[in-house]
Amino acid sequence: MIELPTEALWLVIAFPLGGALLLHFAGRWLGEPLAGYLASAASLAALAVAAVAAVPFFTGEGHPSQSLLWEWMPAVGASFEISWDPLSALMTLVVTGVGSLIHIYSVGYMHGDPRFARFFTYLNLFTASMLTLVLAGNYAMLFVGWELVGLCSYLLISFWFTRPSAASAGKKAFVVNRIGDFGFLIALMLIFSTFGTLSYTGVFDRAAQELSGWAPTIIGLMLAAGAVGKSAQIPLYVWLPDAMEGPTPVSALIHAATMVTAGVYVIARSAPIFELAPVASGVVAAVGAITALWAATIAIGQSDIKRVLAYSTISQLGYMFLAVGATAYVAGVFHLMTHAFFKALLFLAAGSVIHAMGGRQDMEEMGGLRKAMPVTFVTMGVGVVAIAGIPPLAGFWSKDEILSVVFNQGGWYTALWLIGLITALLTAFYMFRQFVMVFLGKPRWPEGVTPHESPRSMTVPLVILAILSVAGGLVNTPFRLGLEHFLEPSFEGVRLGHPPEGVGLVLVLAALAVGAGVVGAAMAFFAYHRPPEAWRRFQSGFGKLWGWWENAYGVDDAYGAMLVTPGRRLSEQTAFGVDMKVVDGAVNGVAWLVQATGRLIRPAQSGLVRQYGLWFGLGLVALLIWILVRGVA
Amino acid sequence: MLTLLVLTPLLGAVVISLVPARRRELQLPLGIALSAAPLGVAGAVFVSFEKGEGSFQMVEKMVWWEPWGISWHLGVDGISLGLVALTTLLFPLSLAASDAITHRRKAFVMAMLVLETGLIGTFLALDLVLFFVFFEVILVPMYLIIGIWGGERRVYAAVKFFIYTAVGSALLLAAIIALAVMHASQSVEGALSFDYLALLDLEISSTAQMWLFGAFALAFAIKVPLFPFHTWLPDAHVEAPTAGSVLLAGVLLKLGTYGLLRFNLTLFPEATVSLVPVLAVLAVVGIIYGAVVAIVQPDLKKLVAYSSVSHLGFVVLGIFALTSAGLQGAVIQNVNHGLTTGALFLLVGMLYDRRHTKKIADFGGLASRVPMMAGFFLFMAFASIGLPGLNGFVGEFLVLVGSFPSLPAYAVVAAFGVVLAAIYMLWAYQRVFTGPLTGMANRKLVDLSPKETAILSPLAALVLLLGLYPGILLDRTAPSVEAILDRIEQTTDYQVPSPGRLEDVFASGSGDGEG
Amino acid sequence: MLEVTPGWYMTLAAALFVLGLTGVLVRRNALVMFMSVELMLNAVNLTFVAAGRAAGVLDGQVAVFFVLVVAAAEVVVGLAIIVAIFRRRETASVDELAALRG
Amino acid sequence: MVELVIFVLMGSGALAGGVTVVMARNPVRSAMGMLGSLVSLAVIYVVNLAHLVAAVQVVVYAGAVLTLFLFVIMFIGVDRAEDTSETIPLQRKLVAGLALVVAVGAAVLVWRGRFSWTPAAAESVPIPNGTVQALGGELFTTWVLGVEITALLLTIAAVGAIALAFYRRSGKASAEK
Repeated sequence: MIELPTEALWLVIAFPLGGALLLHFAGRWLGEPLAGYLASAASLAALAVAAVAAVPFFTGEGHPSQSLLWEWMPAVGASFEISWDPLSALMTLVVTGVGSLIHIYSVGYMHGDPRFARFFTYLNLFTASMLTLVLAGNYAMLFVGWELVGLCSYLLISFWFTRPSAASAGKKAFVVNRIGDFGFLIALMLIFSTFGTLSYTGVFDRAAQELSGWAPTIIGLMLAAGAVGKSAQIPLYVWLPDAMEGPTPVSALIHAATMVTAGVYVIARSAPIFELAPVASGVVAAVGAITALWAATIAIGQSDIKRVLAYSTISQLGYMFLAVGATAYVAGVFHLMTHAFFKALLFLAAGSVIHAMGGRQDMEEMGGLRKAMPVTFVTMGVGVVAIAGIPPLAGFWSKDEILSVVFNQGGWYTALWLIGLITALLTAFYMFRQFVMVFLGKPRWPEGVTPHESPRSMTVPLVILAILSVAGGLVNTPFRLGLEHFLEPSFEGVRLGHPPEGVGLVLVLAALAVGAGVVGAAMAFFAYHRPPEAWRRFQSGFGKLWGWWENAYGVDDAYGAMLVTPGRRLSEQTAFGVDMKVVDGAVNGVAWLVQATGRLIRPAQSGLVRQYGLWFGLGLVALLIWILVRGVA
Repeated sequence: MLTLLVLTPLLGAVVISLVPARRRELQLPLGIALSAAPLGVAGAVFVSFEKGEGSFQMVEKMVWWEPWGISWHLGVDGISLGLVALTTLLFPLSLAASDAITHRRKAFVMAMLVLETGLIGTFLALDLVLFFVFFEVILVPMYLIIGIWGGERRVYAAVKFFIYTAVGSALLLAAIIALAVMHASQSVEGALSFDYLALLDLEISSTAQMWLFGAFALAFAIKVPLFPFHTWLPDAHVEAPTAGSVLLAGVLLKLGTYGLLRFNLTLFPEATVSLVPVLAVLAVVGIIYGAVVAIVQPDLKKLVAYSSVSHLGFVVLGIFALTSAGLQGAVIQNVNHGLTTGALFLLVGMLYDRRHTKKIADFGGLASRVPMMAGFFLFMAFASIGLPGLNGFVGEFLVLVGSFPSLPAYAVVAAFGVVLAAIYMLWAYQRVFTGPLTGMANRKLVDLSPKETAILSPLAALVLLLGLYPGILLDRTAPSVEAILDRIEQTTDYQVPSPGRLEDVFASGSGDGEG
Repeated sequence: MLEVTPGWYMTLAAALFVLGLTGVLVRRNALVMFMSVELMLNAVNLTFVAAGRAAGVLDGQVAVFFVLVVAAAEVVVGLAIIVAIFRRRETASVDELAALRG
Repeated sequence: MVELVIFVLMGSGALAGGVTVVMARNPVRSAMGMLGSLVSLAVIYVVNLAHLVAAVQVVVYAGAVLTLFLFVIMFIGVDRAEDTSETIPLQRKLVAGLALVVAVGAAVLVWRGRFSWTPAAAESVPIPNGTVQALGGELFTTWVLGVEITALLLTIAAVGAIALAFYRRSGKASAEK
């Protein structure tokens, strides 16, 4: 067995980065589909290196290690430094694994796009950035990856930039993320001024001694603020639904499987700090639970196939937040992984559907696609079952673990557990609703649309992801806590939340979770496996509530009215009122004053010599008198 | 070597003056070639600069006017090194981007070369009179560049620029003379001296320090420009030709921050320490205010100009953070801002040359017509926003993290400027480059020529290099910065904060419990 | 017997000076103004001579000599200017030469 | 006694000439008043032992300078009687005030004794005789540099006058209003 030294891990980042550079300069020349293959190869190469390097952790012989690439900003303890431990290994494998599949899928999906090569440039750049994020050995480098994935997200959301909605969605995503980053930056400042370094080892080793009082809570909350932005939690989730303007593989890769989970990763990574800040953890958990429920209800009311998935993503991320907030870091990361599988699967399947429908995304216009797209039908079915939390698929294991850990925390966490349980029901409902609306029933396709199964390059990744969605949960079952064991070195010294001890209680909890899923699924099936008129009647039964869900509670409009419009007005007032009139007015006012004085005394310059002479004489006499009165020595 | 560096551009101006006026085709290429010469010299200076040394290097001193203690005294340290390199780099590039100047081209090239001498001289001068002379020399060519080759309201802008800065200079001169007189009253021989190194040993009373600090700071604050002395800047930028804007933002503004760093901190340490809150407030207000005002600017150049106000606020905040990281951040942010904003002005200029408008509303969806230009613009916009991996981040991050221990509340507010930067830059990009292509004129745009690409590429490369490996500059800056801090610690009871419990940070810092 | 002290001469000079001053400020014919100036110069010359005699030195007379010469030069140039202006403007009135009015 | 008579006579002459200069509406009369004033002063110079100065006064001033004045007056037009009404507001009143202040001031200064030293002092000091020899000796020894400079000044004035005399309108002169 080859042992790969940590020093060689820069290769993991270098492959996709090199791919991005190559495609940036030579992409047009390479053309379609070579550019896509090269990009996929780069991603696969990174996966291969990461897999080899991760072997010691699987065999249980590995130890976390660091490798310094180069100094970046020594004054603030920032360097390019790779940290290799089970947590980053797992994240790397998920990112490169799912990422590679999505690369391959995109070769088919982006077929015929004039900016085919450019798309893969961005995709590769994203992979490199995400790997920078997860491999970082200190908060500064983490922030590099953190922001670069934001950049790639911006570039990819507004990939079809001629559509104004895409351009503005990209900007919105970046700006909203930046608001979260504001908190993150403050967290970095706090960490540096406490520890004098930003490196993980330096911070975590001394966290318990150096942090006291409210300091860890503040740091934790600020880190969480950043995470809330990136992971699209309340109140900063509004960018994610709009991000669906990007090509669907992007939605799958960035806005479901990897980038949005960065927030969860950061909180898990900072476990030693959150350990000291139960309040911050509680806030994270509460935000997660509320977001989960909030987004799930919105997802119910959506008819755009991708928007359902977008809100579903927000909701699932809420689960992860709930988990890490309840100190169930392993459960959170576990759900992160399984979610990456099934949500990528769902998005890619949705992409396949959109592809088949000629770009249409409205589920009202679909229906009966089962026959036309058998592979997509089956694989998406797997994904739906998985996310609904029905055993033995991946979603069940991770979601059940989260819920049971939260329940076991007791106290007010029980309320969060209840929210989680309701959300599980809603999740099953809206996912099955989508599934039924898209694939079952009678076709409601518009004229001229003839759906067909997608090409091989798209269906193969679907199948692989479906297999992972089925089997992925088995790495960490209550019977064999493989993942927890695997991640142990990363959470050394951190008290992890655990499920209840008694087997009976565990089973009851699991039964409740599964029951919620089944009930939700059944309700969706009965409500929607009927003609459209019937389901519309069903929807109108909710009264105003449905309208709110459809409108996502009008949060976008509220933000617009409360923040954007007043913000712009403030800016206008400042620019054209204060700056032009007051500040510049003062400057020009001084100039005007000088001019006015000049105008005032100008008549004295009459041009009449005799008058000047008189003034001269009078002045002279006045001076003389003054001298005489004062008396010159 | 430094004398050579200062005088090469001036020599170039003389050479250009000898070119017959009708050989127009020679003037610009020759100017570019001549301004490349100081770049070479600056490169040599950069290479031979000793890394670990915090004091002045390659010092040259010749007596100029003995009775008044004025000397031709030049030297370079980690603070001026980057700025000198930046200056020499931006001149050939901006001259190369001046094809659009057809009227009195010879005079233009000469003005540019004289300007270069002035700028390099200001950064290298170690004698206050010499410094002042160079500081003022700059005004004349810049006034001409704006006033002759500028836009419609060029005369207004040029006069405003000139008078505003001259007002500041007047006080500066008075303060410089006061220092020399103090030297005479304190030294044994009673001799006047304008030598920076000699003046460092002065013992100045607290009150006198306050006044002198104020005079110096006002002159430099106008140059920076620090809120609320900034209104000459948008006017000057909007009217100036491309090269003028590039140099104005790229180098001229740095004279202010350089002056604060070089003179205010070292000559008046006591006043510095007690006036930190004032300048930090102005800096932070400038950061937020500049950004807020930039958001709604209808003119692309004005937008970039206000973004400069915001970015230079970071520099000033870093300076008055009085920590190693803050000062290093200020120094490198100086250079960074020169690169990115210089490049942005070049791009706006290239756009203006094609469309003869700078109004954002006149553009739309350009990216599909001019992808290269859009790419460069976005790249520079992100550098300016402070995307990690690009240079802008390094400066901002150092400043923010460096100022937090001493000025926590200010640092937190300043950090919000980072959010605003994303808003104004990306919104501007969105309106200019994305969306459907609008208007007939925009449809006929041509993308960057190879020459234009060649002008922008070195800047882009440096943006990336400094973003990923700022050590190339920071290694040389750090010792000089430490020297300044040591001096402040020795002459006052100020202590550079060291990492510690947050309670201590908030208790010691002037922050008022921002949480 | 009344003695003529230098004070008498001074008084006379002062009277002449005031006369000249009035002339310069009141008359607007450039030529007359010039003559008034000469009058003032003569008044000063008188004080020089008288004071020099009283002090017993020749320096007063030397000064008068120089004043005379300078006055002559002034008259030469001044009159030339007046003629030049007259040729152009057809006037010798200083009030009409007010091109520098602010 | 003689001095007193001469002082009264010539002093009145000088004052009368001065008044004529200022008051006469015709410039030729002013010139004549000027002449009277100059000659009267020349006599007073003689009394004050300034012989050379008196001679120069008559020859240069009354002779050359005044002739020049008359030339110019003739050139410009003899009978241009000046309008004596004042156009500048307050000018006359202020001039009167100024003249009054100067006159009163001078009188006060003189008669408070600052300048009223008597010839009694002359007994200790030999009264200098302003003969050509005495003054010439003084001028060409102690004051020779001044003499040279004044010579230069005169030359320059002469050149300047000639240059002005040759003045031609250069095209449509721009100085025209």
